[in-house]
Amino acid sequence: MKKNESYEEFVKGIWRDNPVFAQVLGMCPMLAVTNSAINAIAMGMASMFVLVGSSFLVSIFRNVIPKQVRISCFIIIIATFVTIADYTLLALVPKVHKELGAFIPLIVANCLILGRQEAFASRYPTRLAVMDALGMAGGFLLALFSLGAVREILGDGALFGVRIFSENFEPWIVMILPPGGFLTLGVILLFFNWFKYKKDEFLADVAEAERSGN
Amino acid sequence: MENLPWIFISALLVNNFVLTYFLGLCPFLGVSNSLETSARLGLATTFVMLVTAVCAWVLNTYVLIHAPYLRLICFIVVIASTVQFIEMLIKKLSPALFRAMGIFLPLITTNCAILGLAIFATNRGYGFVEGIVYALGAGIGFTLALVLLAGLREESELSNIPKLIQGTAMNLIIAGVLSMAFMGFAGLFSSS
Amino acid sequence: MSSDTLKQAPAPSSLRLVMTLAIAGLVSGIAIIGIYESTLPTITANKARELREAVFKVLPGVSRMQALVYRDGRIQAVTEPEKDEPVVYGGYDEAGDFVGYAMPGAGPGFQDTIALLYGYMPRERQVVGMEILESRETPGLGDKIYKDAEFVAEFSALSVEPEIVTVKKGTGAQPNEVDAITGATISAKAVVRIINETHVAWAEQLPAPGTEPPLAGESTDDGATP
Amino acid sequence: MKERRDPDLLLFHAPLLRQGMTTPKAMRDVIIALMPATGASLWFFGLSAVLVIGSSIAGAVLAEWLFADRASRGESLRDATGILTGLLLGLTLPPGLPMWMAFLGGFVGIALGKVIWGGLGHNLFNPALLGRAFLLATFPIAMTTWVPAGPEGGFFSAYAGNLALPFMQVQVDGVSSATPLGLFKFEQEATPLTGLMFGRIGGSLGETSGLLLLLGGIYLWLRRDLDWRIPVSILGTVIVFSAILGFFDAERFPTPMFSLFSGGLMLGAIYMATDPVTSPVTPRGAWFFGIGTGLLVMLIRVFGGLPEGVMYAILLMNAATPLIDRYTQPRVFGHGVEKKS
Amino acid sequence: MNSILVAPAIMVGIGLFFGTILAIAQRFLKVDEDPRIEKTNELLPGTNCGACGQPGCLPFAEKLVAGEVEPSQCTVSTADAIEEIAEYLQVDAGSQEKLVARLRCGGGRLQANQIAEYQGFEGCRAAALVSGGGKGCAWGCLGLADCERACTFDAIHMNANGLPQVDTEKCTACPDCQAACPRDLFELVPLSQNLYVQCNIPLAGEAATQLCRVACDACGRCAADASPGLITMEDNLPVIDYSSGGEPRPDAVFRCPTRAIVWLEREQFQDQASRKAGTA
Amino acid sequence: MRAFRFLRRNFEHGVHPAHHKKQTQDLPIQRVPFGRQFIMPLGQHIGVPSRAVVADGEPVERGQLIAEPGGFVSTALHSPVKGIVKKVGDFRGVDGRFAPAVAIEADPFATQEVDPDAAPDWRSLSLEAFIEAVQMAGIVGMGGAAFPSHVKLSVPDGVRIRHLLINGAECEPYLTTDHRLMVERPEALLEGAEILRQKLGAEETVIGIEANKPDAIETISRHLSPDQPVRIVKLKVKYPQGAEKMMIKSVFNTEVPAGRLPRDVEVNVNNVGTVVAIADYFLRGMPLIERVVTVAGPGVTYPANLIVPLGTSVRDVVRFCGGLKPGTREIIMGGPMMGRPVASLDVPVLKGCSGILVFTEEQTARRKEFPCIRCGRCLEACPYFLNPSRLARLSKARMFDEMKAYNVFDCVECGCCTFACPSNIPIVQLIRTAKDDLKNRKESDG
Repeated sequence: MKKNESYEEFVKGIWRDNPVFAQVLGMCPMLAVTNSAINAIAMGMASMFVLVGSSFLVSIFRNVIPKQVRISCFIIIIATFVTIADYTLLALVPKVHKELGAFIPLIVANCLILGRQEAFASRYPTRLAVMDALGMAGGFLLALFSLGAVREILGDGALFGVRIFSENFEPWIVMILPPGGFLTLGVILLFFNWFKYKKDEFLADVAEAERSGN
Repeated sequence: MENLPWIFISALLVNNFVLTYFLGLCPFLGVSNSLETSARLGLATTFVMLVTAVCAWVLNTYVLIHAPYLRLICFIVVIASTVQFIEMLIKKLSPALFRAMGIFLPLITTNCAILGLAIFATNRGYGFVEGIVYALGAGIGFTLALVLLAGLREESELSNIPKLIQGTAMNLIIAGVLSMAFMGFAGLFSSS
Repeated sequence: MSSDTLKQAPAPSSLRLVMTLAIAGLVSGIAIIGIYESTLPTITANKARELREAVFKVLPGVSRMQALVYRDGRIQAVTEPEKDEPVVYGGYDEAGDFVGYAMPGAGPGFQDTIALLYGYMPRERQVVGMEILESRETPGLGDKIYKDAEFVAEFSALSVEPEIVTVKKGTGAQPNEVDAITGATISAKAVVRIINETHVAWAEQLPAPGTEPPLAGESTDDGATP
Repeated sequence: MKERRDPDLLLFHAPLLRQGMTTPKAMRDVIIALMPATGASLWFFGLSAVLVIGSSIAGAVLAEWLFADRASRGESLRDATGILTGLLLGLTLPPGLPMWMAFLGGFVGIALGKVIWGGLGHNLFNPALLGRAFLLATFPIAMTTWVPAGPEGGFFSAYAGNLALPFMQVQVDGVSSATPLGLFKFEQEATPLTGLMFGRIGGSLGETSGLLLLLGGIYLWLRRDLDWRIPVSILGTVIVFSAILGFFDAERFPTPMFSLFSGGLMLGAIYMATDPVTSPVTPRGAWFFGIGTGLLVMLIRVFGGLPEGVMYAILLMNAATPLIDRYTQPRVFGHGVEKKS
Repeated sequence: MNSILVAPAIMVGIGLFFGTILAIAQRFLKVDEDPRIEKTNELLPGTNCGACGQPGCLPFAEKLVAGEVEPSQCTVSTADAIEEIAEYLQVDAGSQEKLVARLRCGGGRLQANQIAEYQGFEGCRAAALVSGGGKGCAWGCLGLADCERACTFDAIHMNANGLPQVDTEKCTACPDCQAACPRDLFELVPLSQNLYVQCNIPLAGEAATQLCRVACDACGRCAADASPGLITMEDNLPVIDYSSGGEPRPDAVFRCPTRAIVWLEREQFQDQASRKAGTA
Repeated sequence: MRAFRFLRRNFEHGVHPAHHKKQTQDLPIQRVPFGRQFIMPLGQHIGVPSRAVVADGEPVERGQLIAEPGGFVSTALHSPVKGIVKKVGDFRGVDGRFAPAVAIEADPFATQEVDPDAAPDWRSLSLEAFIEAVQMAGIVGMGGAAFPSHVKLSVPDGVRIRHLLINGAECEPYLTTDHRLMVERPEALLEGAEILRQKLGAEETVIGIEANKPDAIETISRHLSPDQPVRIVKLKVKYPQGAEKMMIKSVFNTEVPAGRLPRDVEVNVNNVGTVVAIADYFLRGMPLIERVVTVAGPGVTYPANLIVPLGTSVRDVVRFCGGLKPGTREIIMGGPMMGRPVASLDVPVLKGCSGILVFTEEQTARRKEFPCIRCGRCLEACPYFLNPSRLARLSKARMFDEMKAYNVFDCVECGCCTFACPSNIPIVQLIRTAKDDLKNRKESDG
């Protein structure tokens, strides 16, 4: 039972309540760093580290922190984790860090992370909070990766820097430019909507069939 | 100092915070359904940006030389406090304005445009005046993008946009087109 | 569970609020300083290596370097330049003899600021190499300023007298002429302009050829020579 | 006389008379007006012009057909707007562009510029320019590779670039040239005015002959299919702006006539900016729109990084159109009139 | 070592500094606002539909806190949500019978006569302006879905017969459809009232049945048979008075020669739809 | 300046529909024979419906009062025929609704004459009594709106009327009733005008006539005596020249402020038909019981200008004109720009009905709707300088409240926008829908 519950929390973040596709949160890093798959993954991992870490802490101290200053405390906790991630990346993979540039510190301002603290971690026990954070961050990573992959494949003819088309492939440069980010995400959301719409239609058909069957 | 016009134009048009740096997208996509609200939010954000630029400069000059690693956390705390202060001020002075902004006032805190401004200005080593000009350009650029999008969205309410596209998908595509149009400003005043 | 959180009406005292924040700040301060201290050596080493690689690239035949700044009316070697202080790097060969300067420059490009480093040999009054450190130029066009080997090669022996000029592709004949990139003229011109400006800014400050400061120990060169 | 059964009466709200002009007719007029310029592009670029314009029309029409719902599939094709978009886009493309790119441009222009907004009349950006902006951002090199007028092998030969395989790179032709604007901006080299007016210059298919474009504009004006305020204000602003700049430094800045006839200004001002759907509906708004476009064109051309800015200027003003419309409502009859005492 | 001390010191310093400023600001800039209003507003559905008679959810929350309205007057909320609000505000939830919108017309395409063909904008109000939209009955439903478009809750859908079918579960008894209907055919009726007159024609006899097969021809049989006072004829239409004490029975429906009076369990026009399916 | 005033004798915007007046403009007015049944709706005018004063079965004389005014903005009704009141009850009216009306069965053997001695002596009447007499004669604006004339004549204290403006523009296509009246009864027109001018104390009478009716201008000029302060103004042919405020703008170059009346710029405007009706009542004793109607359009066999007793059904009128041609699709009461299509041939001719137009497939087939492309033609057509394009789009999106900011209530529904629209969007209908909705909600709120 218990296990099921935490599994639920995990799964909902990945698909049904996907932070990007369904809730439209965390758009800024989403678009800014997804011009290549590797950057997207690095950003996703960093966000995951921050989200899980801060959810864990916030959940532990949820009864200690006074309501009035909870936001400030959340921000301090998040900023600490972000700084840690920032320096770790700088030390370990300076190249990626340079590409991501100022967007690592900007994880602090990702509404997804603060939103999860406020909406979930500060209300639920640690275990659920961590599962939720993992799910949400996983969903975020998934979204980042899919966007990054699409943009890199079309914009550069490569994935993770490996060419996948013939030498003569003409790259779609717009894809790695800012407009490409907006357009690609818009089109992906469109597909997401279409998918949901088809599913709803299907469910409605099933319900209709059941009703008429009775 | 002769770089000031370029800094301003660059932040305003060429490197518009929203359309090329993707900063401040949450309010950009959230509030831009009404022209009036978005204009107000834009101005509020510009104001907060100016305050932020001053704070960032003070912090950089007097505090962070001793501890550069505290940059991020100092910025965020100072900005959050400032915004909260302004929020209280608005609530006291104009409840109507407060109501119109709704939940988006506290969201200015998590508006990455604000934090981004502080970080970029620091990275580029802008001084006090440059920082202010940069903030002004960025803030007005943010407002411009917001107002343009709001106008387009209000107008598109009268269009029969297919149900599937309505909402965020459409807003993103409009933003993409705007971003594409802003590409025309590339190189503005940099060659002269 | 939501109803009992709703009912906790009494507001905690201001002191408690401030104290909570202070404690959170304290803890986070400690955490941050911890990570900073533990990653600092690696980061510093990374940066130094990067810089050295760039300097060696733009100044052929150089194997040692030191930072030079203009202080008290003359160029002198320093171990660590101050914040916001303009700096150039002196490059020295195996024997410790001065070869040239690696000069950082920055300025507005097509899209955003371009930062670059170029090698300059005062004796020959020539630019001998150029490397773009940072740019957001348009992929496929503007990024040719560092992706196009032909263009980068233009800077391997370039006279700065009277100044570097950009000319239409395929027409550069004079030693001070650079062939522009088709379709990315602005970016190419920006690179040239940055070099010119940097050159002018330093022209008065650099000492006469032959009087460059000698290599001052190996302190800035952490482990360059085995 | 025996009373017959009453006829089935129709109830339709007054007024019951119509002027006779219909939207599809207006669209067809624009296509007719573009015919001289299209003809000129065929004259100058031969088969290449056919291939490029044909592909962009095909892309536009395919998108229109593909995304229309079953009920209105025929309708949206019949009103000729898809063809018009494709034709306009085709005229703004370089003659040596691969066909697949032109096709993609037409497709994207209609898909992003029209279909997702709900079809004709609902879009807020000019679809043809959107398609071109997309192409320019996507394939900057191919889109700025200009060839001199007239392929070497005569009328029935095409540039090698046209025939590149889908998604593959362009085989760049041996000779490339620059547009008059590019020449002026980067080489300080002015093209003589006669060349600008009659063609025989590097540039996109439709912009080579300013005079023929003007001719079509006059036709549209005579047919009252065009809001004359927009072209007049755009061209006027450009003239005034260049004259002022020329007053300060005649060497550095282009002459008014050069500004007027170079690049896509004529094409843009007469056919693109006047797209009724994406330009202000109020008469006062049209002036603002035109002046804004003219200023942006000159801003980008003179101070910007790009040699040409007509497309961006119009797209930017398209974005501002809802705001312009909102703040330029005409004074309503009887409002603001003091009562006579 | 020095830097290790600097960091926490700065952090604590900043924390103290801004904490103090905000604490002071809190004192001087505090706006006296009942925090319960905000909380209550959060508990409300946030649809701003106006079914409660207030211009939106926030004003409703203000009135709730002031005790001027009862939580159950928000007809959109679920029972649980209302319970929660009541518990939070420590007030009685109040009882409100579930109301649904009913259409006072049963004359769809199959029943009502058409005298002319309407062309123009698809909308009831628009059609009503053009000589009554071509429908013979000047009081009946025009069937052009103004109510469907007006409904915020997606509770109204036009059925194949051109009549609006109200989903009783989704219907929150907000007045949107009433305002939208140009013929003023919607009534908000308690769901528990089963007997319902589905006609609005003030004509009697053949004049009425000429216009529509299911028109009330004012024969008065339903009134005659019902318990005294329950059904009375007013302006050629039966009026059902549920407060009269007499028990409404489905018998009235069978006595009606035109089926203008119906017995509703849930949605309207369900039998019609199924009957059509059966006959067609 | 004065020399150039003729250049400004015009209002701005407007449209130029083909006038289609050839069909009937030279046909003399004929009298339609009396039919069997007459239906007199009690609400034929703008304002409060009249109150019936007769009962079922009561015999009535031609010209006898059958309904008295129901309030100030209301007029009397008179029996158009000698006969018997068959029923006072609900009958279908022009708007498709059922409304209270008096049905009268004509006496087939009556001579149907009006007693000429019933005319009151207008010279001896005080202004109040004169106005009441106009009300009791049932006279309303005959141009189409049917606004009770006595209300227009009741000028509050302190307001002066300088100009009496007689509207002979008849800018609606097809219609020729005013035209024929001016040609055939210029004396009556001038007599009525003189009565009104004297009673109102106006300095001059101005008759505004569109330039496409030279014979009317010529006839009236011929009947003018030099001592009469009457001026004829030739107006540009343009729709809606006959709209009150537009005509004032054309003739006096004055804009009537929004929400105000012509009297606020010292003008009183009356239609030609109204003025003739005044003359008929005060000189010949005939209240408003019949009117001139143009029957025209491609679907009618013999187009005509007819004197039709009120209450006659469209069926009877059309039958007199030789019936409908096959392919008839649409019958309009009034002009093609502002008239109403009728749902049934049984609706009666009312006081405000200036024409019965019959259209066939050919006219009705050309109205296929396209999406709005915001070409702005409607803005350049709207004589009120509204933004019909935006109003229509807002109305389609059901954003009625937003339409107030775009002055939806200033729209007079003249139809110029819809006429000019290349996309055939029923703009006027959309605007009216919104107005209707807004008014409806205001009422239910209040």
